[in-house]
Amino acid sequence: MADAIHWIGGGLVFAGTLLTLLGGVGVVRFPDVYTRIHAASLTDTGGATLVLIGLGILSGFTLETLKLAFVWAFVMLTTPAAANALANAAFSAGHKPRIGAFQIMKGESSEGAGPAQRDGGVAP
Amino acid sequence: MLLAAGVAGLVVAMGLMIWRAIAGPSPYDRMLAGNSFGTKTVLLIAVIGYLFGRPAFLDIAIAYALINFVTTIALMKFVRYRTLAQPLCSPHDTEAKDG
Amino acid sequence: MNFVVTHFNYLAVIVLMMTGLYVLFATGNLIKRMIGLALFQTSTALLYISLGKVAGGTAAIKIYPDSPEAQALAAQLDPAYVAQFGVSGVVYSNPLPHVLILTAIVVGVATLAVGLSIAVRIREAYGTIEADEIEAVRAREPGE
Amino acid sequence: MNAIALEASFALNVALLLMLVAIAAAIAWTRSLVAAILLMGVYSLASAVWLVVMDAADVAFTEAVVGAGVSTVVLLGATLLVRPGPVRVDWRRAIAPAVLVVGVGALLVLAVSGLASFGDPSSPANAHVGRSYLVETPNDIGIPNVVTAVLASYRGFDTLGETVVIFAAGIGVALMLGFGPRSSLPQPPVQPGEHHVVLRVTARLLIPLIILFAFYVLFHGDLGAGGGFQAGVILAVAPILHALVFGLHATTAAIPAGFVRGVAALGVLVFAGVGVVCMANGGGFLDYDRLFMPRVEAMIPPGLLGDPTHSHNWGQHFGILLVEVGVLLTVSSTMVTIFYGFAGRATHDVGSAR
Repeated sequence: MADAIHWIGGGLVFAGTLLTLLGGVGVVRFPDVYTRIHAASLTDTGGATLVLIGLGILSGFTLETLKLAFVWAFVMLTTPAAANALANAAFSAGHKPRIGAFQIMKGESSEGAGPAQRDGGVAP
Repeated sequence: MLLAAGVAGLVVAMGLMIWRAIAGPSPYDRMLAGNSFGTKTVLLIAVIGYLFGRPAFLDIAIAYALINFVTTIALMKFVRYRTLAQPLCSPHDTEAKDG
Repeated sequence: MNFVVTHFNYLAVIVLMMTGLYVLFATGNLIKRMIGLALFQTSTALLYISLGKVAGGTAAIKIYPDSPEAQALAAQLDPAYVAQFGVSGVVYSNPLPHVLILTAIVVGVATLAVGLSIAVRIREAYGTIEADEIEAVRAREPGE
Repeated sequence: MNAIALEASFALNVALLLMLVAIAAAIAWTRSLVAAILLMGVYSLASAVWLVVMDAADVAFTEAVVGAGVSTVVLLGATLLVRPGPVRVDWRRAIAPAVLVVGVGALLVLAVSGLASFGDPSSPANAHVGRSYLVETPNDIGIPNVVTAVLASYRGFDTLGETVVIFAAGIGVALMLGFGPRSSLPQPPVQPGEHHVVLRVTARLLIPLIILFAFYVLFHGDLGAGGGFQAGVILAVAPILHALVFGLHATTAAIPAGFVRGVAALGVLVFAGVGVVCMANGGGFLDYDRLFMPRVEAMIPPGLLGDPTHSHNWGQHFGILLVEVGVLLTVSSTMVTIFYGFAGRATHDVGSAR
């Protein structure tokens, strides 16, 4: 029984981290801001759910289970809200999503046509 | 053993986020990477607590989840609106401006 | 090679210190300089914490020796080691550096804020925060 | 299990330190201030994880909340006010600092070679003072968290000094930047139809939870990781989030700047007042064993805290709690004062010297 708990809990944790790792690859490889936000926020919430459920199975039912539930609730509340805010701000600042077949053209930066927002803290 | 593998996976994912935070290209990419790095930190703290036998460290993970959100909002306001003091619009505000 | 392994933490901290110091010296931008100073300060904190780590130790929050947590921790170590360096059956890391650094971090952010507010006032008085431009302005108006 | 946990600890230590070095190099290399500030926040988070691996749970708490939270916000506020261009890089000007830094590094390597190897339990740093704190705390203080015991009781006078430094820094920032929002704050560039209703709802949910969590950290501080400093910064994050989402004018209407300054002074007063009460009862300054009058102390039944041999530690328990409350009040209101100062100021281009 203890062995089964160990394998199931550990397996869930490992699956969660694998999902997070895949999301990380997506954040590095995807072509524009919106697809990267989508990769990061979805895998973060999904991976967090799997990892925290796995840890909850490993710990049994103690005070730590309640704390895990709190961590989960906060991650589920903040990560999507932050991703929404970022996408909202990026869109209203003029970043155009890439639509259509994905191809990398030479000399084109992948950030779309952001007219007002350049990096570097220049005055508006 | 599985937990150690999980920790390794999270550390690699954090490295990928750092790459994106350095590479950019737009500030929104950097913010996204910072926010996602924070979430992975939360998970890493939780797993480390179990791996090293002191699960009481979960308090720290809760604090990270909260602080990470506030930092992301502050950065977003800085980059997009160039102010920390003005409120974010509610739907009523912008409707009134349209009409 | 053995030295690099046993002193890896200290060497890494030295690299961090050098980076902070370099940022502090190489840029004229006052904000970037404050960032370099913060980096330098953090690396000092890392050195203290590295010194306080005890191999096989755990956080300095006491646990009862007969609790399952403590027994799981003690089972990982050589009983002779625990008997020699442990406190009632559990090996803890040194709490003293933690105390020093904990307060230093909070004081650090307060002093960082003071430095940044001075930078803001400099910007308002001289119109720039680049060190060489400030010097140029001062050279032009010596009576100021 | 045994070897894996130890080796995993060292491997994680090495990986995180390499990560920190990479982030620091990126901070030095980047020309964009936004990227440098964001990487500074990421650096804080990574170093906080490293601190957990190094068993410094309390420090990890503080570093995450301070480094990634407040110091990022303060840096952003200052950057807004000074409106700098991109950081200029002049390679000729970088040579002399590089030589100097390499020299300093070589000296430090020389100095470090005399240190005991990493993790050595019998090194001078670990064998004497630190160990005696661990041995004596159950008898002297009677609380599980040795860090809190050393911070608030053994080294209470030092902590009082730190609290006063934080208070003074807050007053200094307020005197230089002003105490609250000016009437003429710059208007943000908002597109028609743009709104953040998701953030407003989420923030409304989160702010009470942040405050609740801060008090949990405060009262849990003698049992687990936590304490006045951490709780104070977490408590300060709630008004900061409120100001970010609902505007600084709404926040100062709820928590006026004068009230915040008063609370900052009150915190120092509570801390020092506990010390004076101890003196009035015949002990030394901040000697919590004499916090209660002997008559009151005699009325406390033994064994109330579940540990029958240490019933006399009630003065220590209450003294530490009161002192931590003082630290919480000062730290949180100082952080809020600093935020009000930076966020509420508007820089106009008065610098006509150029």
